[in-house]
Amino acid sequence: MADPRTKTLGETLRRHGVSRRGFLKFCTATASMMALPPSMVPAVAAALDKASRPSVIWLSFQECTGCTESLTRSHSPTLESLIFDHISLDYHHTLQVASGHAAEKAREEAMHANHGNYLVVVDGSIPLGNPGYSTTAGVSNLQTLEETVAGAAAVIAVGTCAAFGGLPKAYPNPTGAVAVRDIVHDKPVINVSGCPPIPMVITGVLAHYLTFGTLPQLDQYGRPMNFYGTSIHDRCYRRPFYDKGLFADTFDDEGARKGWCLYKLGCKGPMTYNACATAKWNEGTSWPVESGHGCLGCSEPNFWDAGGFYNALSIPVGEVSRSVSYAAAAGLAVGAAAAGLNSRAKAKAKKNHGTVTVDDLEKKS
Amino acid sequence: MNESMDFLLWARGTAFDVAVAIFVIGVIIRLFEIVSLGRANNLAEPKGSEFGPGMKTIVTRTLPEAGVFKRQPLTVIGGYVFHFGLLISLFLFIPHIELFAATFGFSWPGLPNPIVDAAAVLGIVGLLAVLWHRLTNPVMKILTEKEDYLVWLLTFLPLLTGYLAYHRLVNPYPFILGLHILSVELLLVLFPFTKLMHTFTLFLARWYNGAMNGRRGVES
Amino acid sequence: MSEATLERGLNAFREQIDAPVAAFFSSCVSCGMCAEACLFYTETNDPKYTPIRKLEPLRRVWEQEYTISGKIKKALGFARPVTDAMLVEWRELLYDSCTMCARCSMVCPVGNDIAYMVRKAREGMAASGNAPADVISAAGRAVKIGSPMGIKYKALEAQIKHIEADSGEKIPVDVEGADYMALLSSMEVINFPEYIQSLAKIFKQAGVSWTLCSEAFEATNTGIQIGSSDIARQLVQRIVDGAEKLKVKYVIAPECGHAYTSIRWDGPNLIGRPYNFRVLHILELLDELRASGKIRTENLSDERMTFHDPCSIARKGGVIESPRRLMDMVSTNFVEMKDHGKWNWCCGGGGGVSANTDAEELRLKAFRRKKEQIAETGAELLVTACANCRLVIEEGLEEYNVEMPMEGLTELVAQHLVVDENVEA
Amino acid sequence: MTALEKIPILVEAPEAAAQSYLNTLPLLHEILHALRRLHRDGTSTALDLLAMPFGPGDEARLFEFLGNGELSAELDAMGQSSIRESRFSGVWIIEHKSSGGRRVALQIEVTRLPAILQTQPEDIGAGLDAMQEALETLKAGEPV
Repeated sequence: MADPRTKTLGETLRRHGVSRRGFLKFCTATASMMALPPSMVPAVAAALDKASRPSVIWLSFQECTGCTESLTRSHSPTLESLIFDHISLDYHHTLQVASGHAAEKAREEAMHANHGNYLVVVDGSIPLGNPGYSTTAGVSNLQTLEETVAGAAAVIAVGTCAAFGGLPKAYPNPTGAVAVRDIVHDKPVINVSGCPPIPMVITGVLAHYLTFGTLPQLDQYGRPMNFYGTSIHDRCYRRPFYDKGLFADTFDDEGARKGWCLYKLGCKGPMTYNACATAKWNEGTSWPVESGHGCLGCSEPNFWDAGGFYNALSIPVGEVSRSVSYAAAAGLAVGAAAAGLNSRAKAKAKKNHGTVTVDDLEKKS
Repeated sequence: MNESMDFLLWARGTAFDVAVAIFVIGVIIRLFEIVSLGRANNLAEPKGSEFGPGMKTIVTRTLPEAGVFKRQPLTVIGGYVFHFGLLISLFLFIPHIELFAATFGFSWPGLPNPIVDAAAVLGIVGLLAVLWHRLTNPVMKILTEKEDYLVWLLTFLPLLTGYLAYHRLVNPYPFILGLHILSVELLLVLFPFTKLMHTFTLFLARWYNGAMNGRRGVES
Repeated sequence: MSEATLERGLNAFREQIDAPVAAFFSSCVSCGMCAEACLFYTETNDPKYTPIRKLEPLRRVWEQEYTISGKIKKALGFARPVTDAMLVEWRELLYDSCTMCARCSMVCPVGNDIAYMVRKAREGMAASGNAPADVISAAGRAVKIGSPMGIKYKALEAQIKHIEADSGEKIPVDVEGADYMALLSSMEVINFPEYIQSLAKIFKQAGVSWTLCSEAFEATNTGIQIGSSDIARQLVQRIVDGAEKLKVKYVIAPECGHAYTSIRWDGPNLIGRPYNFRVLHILELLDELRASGKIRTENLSDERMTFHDPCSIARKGGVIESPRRLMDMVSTNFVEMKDHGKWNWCCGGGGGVSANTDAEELRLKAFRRKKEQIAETGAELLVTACANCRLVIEEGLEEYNVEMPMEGLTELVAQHLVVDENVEA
Repeated sequence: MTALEKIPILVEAPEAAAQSYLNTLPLLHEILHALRRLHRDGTSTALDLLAMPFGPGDEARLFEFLGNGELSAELDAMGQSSIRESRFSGVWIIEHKSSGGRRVALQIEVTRLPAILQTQPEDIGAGLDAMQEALETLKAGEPV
């Protein structure tokens, strides 16, 4: 590639001998991936034809690499890979060949060359408790993020850690982990939450940026509406069972075998916004609910601290029965005291009884 | 930045524990306060027993006398509709049953959601009807105090927020679910110190009425 | 003896509040159904007569003295105190517009026995000097002269002589060891001496050994009406002493509603011990005599008759079936009122209301309820078993220009009694 | 798929697949309405089946219902694609696979002829060039 930055996606594909039919097919798949309706395909085609190649810098902080795994775990060439082929991934710890100073140099060069235009992808949360908890080349995550983001066009926070603090932030949050949005206030930040996020969703967001050059419409958590606009519950194929009141009570009962609703088994689908029900996992094979396990709510803030995974959403986080028994014990004690007060007050009133006779029924004036 | 989820977690966590504790302690105090006032031993020769008629009145007072029903059908029908709507929504909605099961260790079968949904709508309509009645009926107007409106609101909010949450009419869901739980917590906290106590004390009241009349040989 | 002060009244409220009262107040949701059972509301449409509202002073004392939240409110200065001015305002509600008929107690959805609480609230009213003047004077006469109407035994003695001369029946007085001691209401002595004559006739035929007591003939109890257990106790004690002196087995309450409840249900609790005699209402006794075949009737009337249940005897006394069996002894054409037995409507003059001239106008308004009820039956004769109901109804009918003869049930039974001349008293 | 298929999976819940999740019926009605529109005023509609919350077996039931019609076509461009008319004329099922054989799009098109079957103007140009070049090569001498 002579000067990849000047080439549009259409040119790249044509150079690879892709026919217009093939391009249309690619656009159909891309629109589907971006969760856009088929009627948007011509617009996607027109935009993709002219899409230029953006520079992407991928920063990994307090994370488990699950997000990268999710993205790269495909066994066969995929649409995602095509999109990825088109972007210029100039820095990524795990994937890049360069290491050490060379790697950091690549990042700095990309930042310099594309100032104001590059995308920053972040996975992992940022520790504020002690900068030493997580560093790259001796530089704290906070510093790296601030530096890198300064010249970026936008930031994509991939995974629940980057988006909401994630598992590092779970109680009692020993590292003082925070999300990207807690630090970056002056740049658009798109949260692509999930633990890990659905690969198609990560790519879909990139594709959207690639296609339209803008950020998609976001929900109140900064997540793209077209993937996070509906809850798992609302798109769940088992929803009719919820409505009919048919639930699995254990993982091996009749209800479980018949594929009934997993609400009672702790499915957090009603409070979870993600595209699992339609995008599915493992190349469209299945997704948690289809495999018989409730949704953990991994794309939601604080999902780790939201009570037991196997407790229904309606069950409070704490141990209610314990609270009730303690309160009952306290109530008995205080109640006995209140009862004592009342008995005493009434006994006193009886003692103070002034006998009424017919001669003192009239008020003395 | 995670306001609604933090709010939901708080409502499902600390706030719920505090509300339940106040509720349980408060209800026990109130019941103790009542019973501790005692009832004088009745020395008059009885014509009938106390216990049976008392229990019977607990049941029979659920139905209105025909004459007063004809005079104030809205009080009775509105009362039935909202109580049944409320009780069905509270006790027969499966997510609620899960909560009771987690609290008390036993559960019971629920109803399909569309039925509970219809009951909740009836409950809301019934509550609006009784509110309207309270605002227009001269007897209720003279009896009504601020507390009556407070109690109405405390009852109405859980139904309303529950309906909104179930139909996902407010986004995001964690926010409205949190509001729903918070409205219930508000209800729990104020329950022991308001007329909501009638939920428990009406059994005492009806029993006393039935027993005192039963002793005189009158079915009340 | 102490003075009638607000504090004595408040203390009486404190004393009177018990577990049922607390349960009742805790349960009220201000639904207003009690108003629909109260003739003072249904006939005036004035919401201030809503029964539960009449208890506001008692409710406030309960809330402020016996609930934690009330005590907190009081400490913070949010509580509205019970003042003398309030009690003055409430006099009309607790006395003039309530006969303690207990119909509201039957309809309350949460089971509140409102009449039970009105009775208790009157303790505080009487103790604080807020009872109606007329009822205060009646209580004075009852205690000092022996009867609320001011009649003494001498008057009764004269009536007895009169009856004995007229009818040839013997009226036994102060017979020690008699089985039954009959009580009278002074209204019977003055207005309906036929009752005494009927007793003599029936008892003679049935072979009942009975007596009157010259020291305790008055059955009515103004103490109960005014709401003073102390005064009520004095009046009940008189009867208990008389009955014990004559060593009777039974005391018979006359055709008077509140007399029955006070001697039958309140008495033992007032004097603090069970009786060593039993108390029967005259209708209960007549029904027993009927059942055992000791009295029979003849020449049953085919006149259309209906029966007014005195509240204190039926709803509050449990004497509901006996009068119906006795009606069938005298009539072939007995029709019930629409609401009868425990569901009857009060005549409007019970609970001391008929003795209270302040309440007269309201009472006559409220009487429309009874008037309509009677009219609905199409009856030609109205029967009852309470001298007070009878006077109140007669007065009410006269006010509304309705011609309707009335009889006491005991007299009717006596009229139709099969008299066997061989029976000796 | 090949790698996953090597993992021996015991299917524990055959009943789950056997039942209907009630999700296909509304979709079929949507197709019916689209077909009615096409019939009335020629408006085409496309539905993205990958955006449908299908449960196990829902898709198979849908295709079973739609059946096979008169025409089917294969497309080989950046992977295989199949375009076939259902037994209801005007309702087309289009499945696109990537070159690795993975499904990347699945659509129902309610139209006279899916656009992807038509030769695209750009490709006609490319075809023209290619054919001209081929013929020129031919002129160089060899017989056809």
